Amino acid sequence: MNEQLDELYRDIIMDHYRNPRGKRKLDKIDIRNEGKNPVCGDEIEMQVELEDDKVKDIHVGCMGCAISVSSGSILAEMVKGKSLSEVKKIAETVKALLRGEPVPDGVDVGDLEVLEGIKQFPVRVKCALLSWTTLVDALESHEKGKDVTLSTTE
Amino acid sequence: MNEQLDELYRDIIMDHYRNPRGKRKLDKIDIRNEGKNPVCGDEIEMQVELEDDKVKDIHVGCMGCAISVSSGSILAEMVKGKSLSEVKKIAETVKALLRGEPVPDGVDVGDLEVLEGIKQFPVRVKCALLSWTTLVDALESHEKGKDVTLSTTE
Amino acid sequence: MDTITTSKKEHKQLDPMILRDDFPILNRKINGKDLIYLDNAATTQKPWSVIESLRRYYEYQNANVHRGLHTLAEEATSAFENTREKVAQFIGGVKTEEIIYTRGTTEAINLVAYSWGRKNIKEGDRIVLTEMEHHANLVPWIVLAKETGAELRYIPIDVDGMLQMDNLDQIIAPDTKLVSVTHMSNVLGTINPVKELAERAHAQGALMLVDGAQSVPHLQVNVKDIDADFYAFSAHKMLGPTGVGILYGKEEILENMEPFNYGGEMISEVRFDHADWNSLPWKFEAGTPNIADAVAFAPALDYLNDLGMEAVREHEKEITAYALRRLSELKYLRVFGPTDVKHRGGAVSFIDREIHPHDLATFLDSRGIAVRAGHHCAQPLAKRLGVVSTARASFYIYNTMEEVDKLVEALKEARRYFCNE
Amino acid sequence: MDTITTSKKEHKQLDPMILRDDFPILNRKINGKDLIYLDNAATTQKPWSVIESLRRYYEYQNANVHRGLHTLAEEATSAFENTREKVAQFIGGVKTEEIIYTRGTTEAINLVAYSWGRKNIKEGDRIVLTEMEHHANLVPWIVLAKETGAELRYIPIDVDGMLQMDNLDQIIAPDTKLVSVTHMSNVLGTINPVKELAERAHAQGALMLVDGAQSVPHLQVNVKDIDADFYAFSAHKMLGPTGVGILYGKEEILENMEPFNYGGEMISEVRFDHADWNSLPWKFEAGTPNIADAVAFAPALDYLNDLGMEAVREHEKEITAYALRRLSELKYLRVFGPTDVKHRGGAVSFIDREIHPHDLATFLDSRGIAVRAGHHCAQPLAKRLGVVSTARASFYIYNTMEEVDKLVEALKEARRYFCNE
Ligand SMILES: Cc1ncc(COP(=O)(O)O)c(C=O)c1O
Ligand SMILES: Cc1ncc(COP(=O)(O)O)c(C=O)c1O
Repeated sequence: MNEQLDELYRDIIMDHYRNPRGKRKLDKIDIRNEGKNPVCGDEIEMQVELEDDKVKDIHVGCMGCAISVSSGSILAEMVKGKSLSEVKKIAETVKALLRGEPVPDGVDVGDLEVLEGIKQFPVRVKCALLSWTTLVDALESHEKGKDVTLSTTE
Repeated sequence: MNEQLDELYRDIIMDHYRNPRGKRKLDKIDIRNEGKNPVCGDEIEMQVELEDDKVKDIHVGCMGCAISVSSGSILAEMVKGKSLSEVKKIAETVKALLRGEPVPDGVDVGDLEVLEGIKQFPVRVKCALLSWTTLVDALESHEKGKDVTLSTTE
Repeated sequence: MDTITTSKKEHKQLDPMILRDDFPILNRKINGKDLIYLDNAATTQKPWSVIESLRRYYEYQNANVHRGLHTLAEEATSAFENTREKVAQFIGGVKTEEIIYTRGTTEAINLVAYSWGRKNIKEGDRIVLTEMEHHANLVPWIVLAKETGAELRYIPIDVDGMLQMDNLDQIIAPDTKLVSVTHMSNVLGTINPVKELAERAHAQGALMLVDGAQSVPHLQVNVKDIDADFYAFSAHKMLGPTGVGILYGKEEILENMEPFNYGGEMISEVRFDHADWNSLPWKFEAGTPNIADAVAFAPALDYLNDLGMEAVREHEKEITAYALRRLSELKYLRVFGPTDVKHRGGAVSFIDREIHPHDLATFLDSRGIAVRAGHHCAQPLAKRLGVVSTARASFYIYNTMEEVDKLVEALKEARRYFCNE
Repeated sequence: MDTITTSKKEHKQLDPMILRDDFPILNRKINGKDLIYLDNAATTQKPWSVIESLRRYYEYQNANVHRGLHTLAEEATSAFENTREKVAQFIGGVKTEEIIYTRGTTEAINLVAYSWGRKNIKEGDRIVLTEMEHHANLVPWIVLAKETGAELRYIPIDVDGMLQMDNLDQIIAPDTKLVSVTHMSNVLGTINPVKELAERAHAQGALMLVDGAQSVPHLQVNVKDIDADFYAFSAHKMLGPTGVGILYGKEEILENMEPFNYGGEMISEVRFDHADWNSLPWKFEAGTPNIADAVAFAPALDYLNDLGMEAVREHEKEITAYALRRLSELKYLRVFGPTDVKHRGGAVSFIDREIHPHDLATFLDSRGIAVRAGHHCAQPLAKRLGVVSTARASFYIYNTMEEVDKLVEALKEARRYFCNE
């Protein structure tokens, strides 16, 4: 059983967990959003600075388990310079990986692959998705000119 | 099984069912009450003429099964000339017979005995009790100077 | 399952004699006689697979659902949600968000009356029911109408026990906010034109609730085709365990409703002075649900799916037609409901003009035959029919023509017993 | 049952090693390890007798209750009502009229909030709760307070997780209409002085509701001695099936309450425009109840009666004291709740200062150990404790000291795994 557990808590995950990226709060904030996983109590605060509709900088403040924190940290690392549609595609890839489905074409899976081990632990999938849902919601609402203040996964 | 059934539907019961006593409505009515068995839909209408706090005459109009009709008919036959406390005692006897418990002292069981076969059919016990409850309620309320308009057994 | 043989018409037929083996209770003796269970409209019997599923759940998987991070809790949750998906498929392929677990049809309708009704029904609004409703689809609206000052209107029935559809525009008038109708009567057997009624309701801006307690077990039901806004039914009337019911509701309507019961599971966040709701369907499922029975509802659905609901319906038409014909031979009986089985299901109510239904039921029981006698939780209908109570035989997949014959024989015997004939 | 040995003190003791044989699920392997089930506050496991009772019910007796004139219906009704009598005895010998079947504690409390609360709570009235309530005894009152303009007040807890009883007169003040308090906390384990609180409530003319979800399974409870007006609990937390709960209410209070759900069984007469209610307890039991599970609750009560609730409590004190001692050896843990087992039951919540409770729970599960992690449906309490979630081990009759040792070992291992210690 340690093997399965080790698949979940791979070294890269634990590294992101211990040293999460995107910790620094931003000075210029174009979008703010919060995410919550009501079942777990995981909470995330997100700040985005935009440049030409692309993510210029991002802050991810996550109170949660190793999975949600590291997933948020990977997100912070990956989305800089990406547009809404690119972020959506990555989020789709994360979902596909977590469900063991084929990933969409044209995405550089990169660090995301480490999230694959989570699919053995269905309850934890939501933890991994929290940051992605929060960001996609924020970008989508911003594009439509609407406010968003809270996203949830359950 | 016919034996058990025959215990329930004894000849005397069937006779009371086919020719219920107390059918005639009264001219002088001192107490009126209705009884309902909501589970079965049995309905009873009762009229009592009093003389010195005793039942002088009684009308029992019962829409119901063989058990409730015959029990009402037996009641009509038995209570004439009886006081509230005597009626109560008979009603207690009916209950005891229906539950297979020892009957109170000093009651002439008489025709009541035929009700004993009902105890094998717990659901039908309520049918047999309906008329008795309706009468006791009526007499008790009358004694206390209160109105009663509906009694139920379930 | 080997209970199905394909007929020439490429149309599955079911053989009750074979599938009876799947129902252990049918081996019981009642008063020394073989049990003939004709009280299926009250509740049906359960196949081995359902009983076994309960045992298996408690022996291998039992845990509380949703919030668990351990294996048992995950397994229990996935089994619990798996049934929800099967239910969503069974009634026409709706979303799982639209499937809410309740205790039964009664609670499902009460949920709508509390959460939707108390918000949307105002003084002067009209609620349209029919004269043949079960108390479950009657009393919640009587109480709501009293509370709000809304008006209740009843679509009348004709002599055959079918809805009178000719004056409908007078009844489903512009002020109507809800039309709530049973899909199949538990007393008359009548199958109502709920699709047409839904159309009429929607034309007036009203919502349509269908009480499917008697229909989902016996017909192929597609709630999307009917275009019902709410649809309610009970597991225990379709081979499943007691304590589980389903409320289907259209997603956008459920989204806009307040919760019903409040507590764990149904919240997303609680502070000392405020609470936010969870998403659908959990918003409506407060507290620990009836997990084991929800899990054991799945094999009941599998069983019906394997038979095919068309075959279930065909068998029921056949046995009901036969029963109606045999009962009509007994001239002292009055049989209620439509005579054409196209328009009805297998609940057959009747009275013997001389023997009270309770005496009849007791007599039949002495012959091992279980029928129900009473008002069948539809007192106003009974009054409408001019009776206090009726006897009712109601059929399901395991009932045979032979059992109908035995019923008829026993009814004749009852005449000899009670009327010296 | 041979699970009981009489000790010198003429005081029954239970031996978990022997009675484990009665619980088939305890033979399960989880991730290759023996299951160590420490999630009993969420739901308990079921003995053979309960599982068998379900099977027997469906194989021999299944029928709808109350209205049946046939043998099966009579048998089902009598089994269903038999449990009600056992429950009435179990909580101190109350009347069966005072025992209402619900789906669980949550529905029981909602019933009070709807039927009693909406009639009796007005603007400016006060409802008193505590800071340690489960959402089931929190959200219904938050919503009611919002609807009516009533005020909610919370009895605070001290650092040990005990209620602060010193300022009580300020809190349970004259405007108070209801004091609603958990008998035992599902997070802290705290046993609250509900008898004293009931006295204070009554002195102000308020009613007292006790949430007994965690107490009835673990303590000898006498609702008459407590003088509770309402008392709610769940069968599934005390060896019984899911889907059954109990609301005890004083007869005269229940008599004066409106029904909750409306439909069959709960009426005495229905006309098209009016309905009258059935007598207690059926007035509150609309529709087909969860018959099979109510029937199968009886052997659960028998099982606990055979053990003796004092022996159950003794075992729990012992194992909880041992667990508290062993956990206190792990300096990186913070353990919540009273330290003296006189004041607490066997729900032990804790956090590892470095490992998130969810990661801890997942790790423990890999060792076959089932604990719960989260807010345990008491978010405001979690916030009050300054945490988002905790891990919780909760014990019951079949848990052993050895299992506590294994938990402690696994917690140490988790440290090595997550923190490279
Ligand atoms: C203290 C307390 N109250 C209420 C409940 C709710 O019980 P149920 O989910 O069975 O309705 C629970 C259990 O979850 C509990 O621990
Ligand atoms: C037409 C109809 N509606 C509603 C109900 C109520 O269902 P339940 O008792 O399962 O809540 C029944 C069954 O009794 C019924 O036949």
